[in-house]
Amino acid sequence: MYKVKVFVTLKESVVDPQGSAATKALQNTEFPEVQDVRVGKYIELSFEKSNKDIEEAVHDICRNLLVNTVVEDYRFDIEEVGAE
Amino acid sequence: MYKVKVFVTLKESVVDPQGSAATKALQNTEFPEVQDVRVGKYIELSFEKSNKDIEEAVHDICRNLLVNTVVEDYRFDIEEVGAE
Amino acid sequence: MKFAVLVFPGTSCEADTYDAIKNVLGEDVEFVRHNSEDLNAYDAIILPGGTSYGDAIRPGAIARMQPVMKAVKKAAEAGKPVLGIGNGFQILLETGILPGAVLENRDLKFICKPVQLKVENNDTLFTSTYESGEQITIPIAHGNGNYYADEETLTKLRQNNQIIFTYTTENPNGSMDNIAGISNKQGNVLGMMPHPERAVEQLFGSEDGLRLFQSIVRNWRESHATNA
Amino acid sequence: MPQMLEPNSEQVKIEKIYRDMGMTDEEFALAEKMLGRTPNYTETGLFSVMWSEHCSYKNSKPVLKKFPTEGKQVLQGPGEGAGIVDIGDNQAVVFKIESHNSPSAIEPYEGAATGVGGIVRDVFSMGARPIASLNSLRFGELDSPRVRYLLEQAVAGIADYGNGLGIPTVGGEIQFDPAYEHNPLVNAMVVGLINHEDMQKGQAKGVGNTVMYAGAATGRDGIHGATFSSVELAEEEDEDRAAVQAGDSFTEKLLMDACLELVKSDALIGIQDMGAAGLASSSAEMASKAGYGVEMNLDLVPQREADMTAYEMMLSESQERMLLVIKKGREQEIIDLFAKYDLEAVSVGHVTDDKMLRLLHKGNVVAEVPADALAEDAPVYHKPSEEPAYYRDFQAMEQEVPQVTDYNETLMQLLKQPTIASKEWVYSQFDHHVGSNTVVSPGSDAAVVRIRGTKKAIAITTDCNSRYIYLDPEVGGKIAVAEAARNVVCSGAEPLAITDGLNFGSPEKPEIFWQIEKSAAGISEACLALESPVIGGNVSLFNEKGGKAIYPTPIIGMVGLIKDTSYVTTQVFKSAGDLIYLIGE
Ligand SMILES: Nc1ncnc2c1ncn2[C@@H]1O[C@H](COP(=O)(O)OP(=O)(O)O)[C@@H](O)[C@H]1O
Repeated sequence: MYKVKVFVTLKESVVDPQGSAATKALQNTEFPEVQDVRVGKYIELSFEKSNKDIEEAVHDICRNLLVNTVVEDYRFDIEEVGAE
Repeated sequence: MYKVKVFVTLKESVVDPQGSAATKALQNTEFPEVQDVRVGKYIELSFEKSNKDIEEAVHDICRNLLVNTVVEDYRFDIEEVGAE
Repeated sequence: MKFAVLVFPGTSCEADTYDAIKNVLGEDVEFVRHNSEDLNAYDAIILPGGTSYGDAIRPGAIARMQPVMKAVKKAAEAGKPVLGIGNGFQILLETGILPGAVLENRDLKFICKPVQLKVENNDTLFTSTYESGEQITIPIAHGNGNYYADEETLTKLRQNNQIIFTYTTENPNGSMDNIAGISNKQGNVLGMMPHPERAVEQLFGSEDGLRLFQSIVRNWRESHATNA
Repeated sequence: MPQMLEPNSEQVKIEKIYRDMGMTDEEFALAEKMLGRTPNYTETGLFSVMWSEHCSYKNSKPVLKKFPTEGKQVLQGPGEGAGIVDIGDNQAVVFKIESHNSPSAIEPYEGAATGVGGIVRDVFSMGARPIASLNSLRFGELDSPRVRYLLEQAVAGIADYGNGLGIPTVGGEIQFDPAYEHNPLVNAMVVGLINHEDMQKGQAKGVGNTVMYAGAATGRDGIHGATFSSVELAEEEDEDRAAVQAGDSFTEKLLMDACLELVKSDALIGIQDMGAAGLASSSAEMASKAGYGVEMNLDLVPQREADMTAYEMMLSESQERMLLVIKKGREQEIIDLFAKYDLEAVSVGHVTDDKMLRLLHKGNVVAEVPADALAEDAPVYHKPSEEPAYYRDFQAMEQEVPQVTDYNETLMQLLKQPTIASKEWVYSQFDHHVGSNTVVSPGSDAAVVRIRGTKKAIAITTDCNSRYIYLDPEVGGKIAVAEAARNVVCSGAEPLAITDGLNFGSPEKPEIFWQIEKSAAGISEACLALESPVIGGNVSLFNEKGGKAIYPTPIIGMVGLIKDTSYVTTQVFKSAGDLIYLIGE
C-alpha cells in the first residue's frame, strides 16, 4: 500500500477569497501578527500496489481530478505503508 | 517571520462527501487501485514574530477559526523564515 | 414584541426576514450588525441566511468570532428565543450554542427547492402552532446542510426531543436522522436549514413558515402575560 | 518575479509587437497618426485593448446602429453600463446581458462566476439594486467528458457567485449542439431595480474632481482578456496565456452594498465598473464620454502583486473593482463609507480639461493619449457581407414532412433530448428564492419577480433558438424576439424592452457578417412590431475554432411588466377537467 499526500495550492497570481477573509478576521481580533493566510487542499489517498508507476499515476490523478491546473499548483509525497 | 502550515482533516468517523465522490470517480475510471480518498485543508499562514508563544497562538487560531473540532482534527508545522 | 435580525458582512436573507416579521407578522424588528455587543433591547434574536464572510474556511466560522455572538450566547442562556436559519444555523453550530456540525451536501451541490418537513416536536416555543407530526412545506437553499453529530450527541438529541424538524419524502443533503432542524436542551434556541421566512405568503407557494414566527410571538405573549 | 525589460516605441513598431496584442498594421499606423508620434509599449497596450471588438464594437457598430432603441418607457438606451426602463411609480428596471465565453472555455468555473460578477457590477454601477439574474448557456453534446466538465463547472460557478451575492438566479436556457463543442457560450443577464433619482452615469466631469479607485486590489490576472475574447481561440488550449481572472463573491457583495449606499451621496459624479480592459477602459471611457481628461498616478493603485508595470495595471482584469469620480474635497467621506464595508477606496488621480488620459508611474509620465482616440474615435469597420452557399442550398431544398409512425416513441425521444429535457439539475443549484420576491421560479415560461411594496411584478426571459437563426437568420431573429415576447406575455406581462447578446463567429468572413446583419434586421423588425426596443446588449464575435464557427446565437433577454401580481400565470396544468385550447396557426 502507498499513502499519498497531495497538497493543492492556488497559484500565486490567483485571488484567494477564503484566505483574505480569514486574514482580515484574524487581524481584527487578537492576531494582528498574521500577515497572510492562503487556503488550499490537503488530500490523502490510499493506493494499492500495482505494476503502474506510482509517481506517474498520482500525477495523472491530480491532473484529471484533484487539481485544476489552470488556477492551482500541486505537489505530493508518497509513503509506502503496511505489509503486503 | 514564521511560516505555519496547518493540515486539517476530517475525523475518521465522519463521512467525507468529497472524498467518497473522488474515490468512486477514480475507481470507475483507470484507477481501481485507489482505495480511499480523504479531502482536507492545507492552510499556510505567515506570522510575524511577537512575544507570544507561537505554538500556543497557532493552536488558538486553529481552534478559533481554522478547525471545527466537532468534525475535524489538525496538526501543524512551524518554520522560521527570513532574517529578523 | 421586538425582534433583532443580525447582519454579518455577506448575510443576504436579512431583508426578507425583516419583511416577514414587519409586514407579514406585524411585529417590531431591527437590524443589528455583527460588531454590536448588546442585544438587551430585543425579545427574540434571528440569525438569517446568506453567506456570511463568503463562507470562508467553513460556513459560520468567521461569524462565530464576531462580538455579537457573545451577546447571542447571553441571550440564549437567558432563555430568549434565538432562531438560526440556514447560515444562521451554521453559525449557531460553529459557536457551540447548538450541538453537531454541518458538512457539505451529500451530492456536493447547492440545492434550492421546496421540501416536505415533518414537525417532530410541537412542544416548543417555535412550533406550538403546528400539529405534532404535521407535514409542512418550506424551501431549502444551501450547499452545506448535511447535519452530522456523533452517536452520543444524537442519542441525547433524541432523548431530549431536540430534533424539531426532519425531512420526510426525501433526504436532500445526507443529514443524519433526516435532521432539518434542532433545538438546544432548554428549547429556546432553534437552528434549521429550511427557510421559514420564504414561506410566509401564498404568492410564493407556502405560508407554512409564517406559523413558526407566530408561535414565537404567541408564546412570548403568554409567558409575559403570566409574568405580569 | 523577474521582470522582462519592456520594449521601447521603436521596437514595438519595427518588431511589430502590436500584432501580438491583436492590432493590425493599419490600426497601429492610425494610432501613430492620432498620437502624432509612435506609441510606447504601455500606450500600444491601451490602444490594442480599447480597439478590440469587445471594447470598441468596431465590427458590430454599423449593425447595432440599426436597432430601434427608443420608446416612451426608455430612460437610458445603449451606451452606459446597462439600459433603464420606466415601470411607473418613480421606479425603473435596469438590465443587460453580458457574455463571458472565452474565459469560460478555458476555466469554466471562474469564467462563469466572473461573468456573473461583471454584469452585476454593470447594473449596480447604474445605481440599481440587482434583483434577478438569468443565464443563457450553449455547450457541445453531453457525451463528451470535456463538455460535461464545462457544463458542471460553469453551472457551479454561476451558482456559487450568484448565491453568494444573494441575488436570485430565476431563469435561463441551455442548448446542446456540436456547434458549441469548442466554443461554449456563457451569457449572463441581470435585472436591477432603481428609483429615478438614483440613476448614475460613467462620467469623469469637472476639472479638479478626484478619481478614486474602490474595491479589490489589482493583480496580474486577465491581462488582455478583452483582446483574447476578440480573437479566435488558439489551437493549443492549455497554453498558458495570462493568469485567468478569479472571482470573489464576498468582496463583490461588500462592494455592491457600499456602492448602493454611495449612489445616495451627492459627492458622487460618476461611477463605472472596471470590467473588460479594467482601468484602461473605465478611465478612458469616463473621460471621453464627459469630454474631459483624466490623470492618474499608478503608484497609488492598490496592488496585490509586487513590481507591477503600468501596462499590467492598466490592462489587468482583476475583479470586484470600481472607478469613481468624486467632488473635490469629499474624498474622506468616500474612504469612510467604503471602510465601513471593509473595503479600500483611494484617490488615484483627478479630472483635467485637456481630454488626455495621462498616466504617471514612479515619477514619470508613462502614457499620454487623447481619451477620445481610445474610446469614441476608435476605428469602425464596415465588413463585407455575403449570402452563404449553405443558405442558398437550404432555401432550394424541397419541404420535407418527417414521417412519424409512433407518436409516443417520437415524443419520448424528443423529451430525452438534453436541450428539451427538464433543466432542474441546473436550476436547483441556483438560489432562486433569495429576496423572497420570486413569484414564478425556473420551470415555467418566464420568471416572475415581484416588486416589493407594490402590486407590480416583472417577467423576465432569455431565448434564442440558434438552429433557426442558422437556417434563416432574419426569420430566426424575429422568432427569437417573438418567443421571448410569448414567454413574457404567457406569464401575464406586457413586453417592455430587450437586451441582446450577439454571439457569432468571425466577422472577417463575409458569410458570418451576413448572419450578423440579417439576424439583427430580424430582431429589429420584431422589436418594432412588439414595441420592445433594444436598450443595451453585448457582442461576442470570433467564436470559432479551427475555422469552424458556432451557430449564430443572438440571445434575447426580455423584461415585461405585470401591473398586478394577480395576473401572474404559470404554465402548468392546474386541475383535471380544465379545457385545453390551442391558439395560433
Ligand atoms: N441555465 C438555466 N438557468 C436557470 N434556469 C434555467 C436554465 N435553463 C433553463 N432554465 C429554466 O428551465 C425552464 C425550462 O427552460 P427551457 O427548457 O428553455 O424551456 P422553454 O422552451 O419553455 O424556455 C425555464 O423556466 C428556464 O428558466
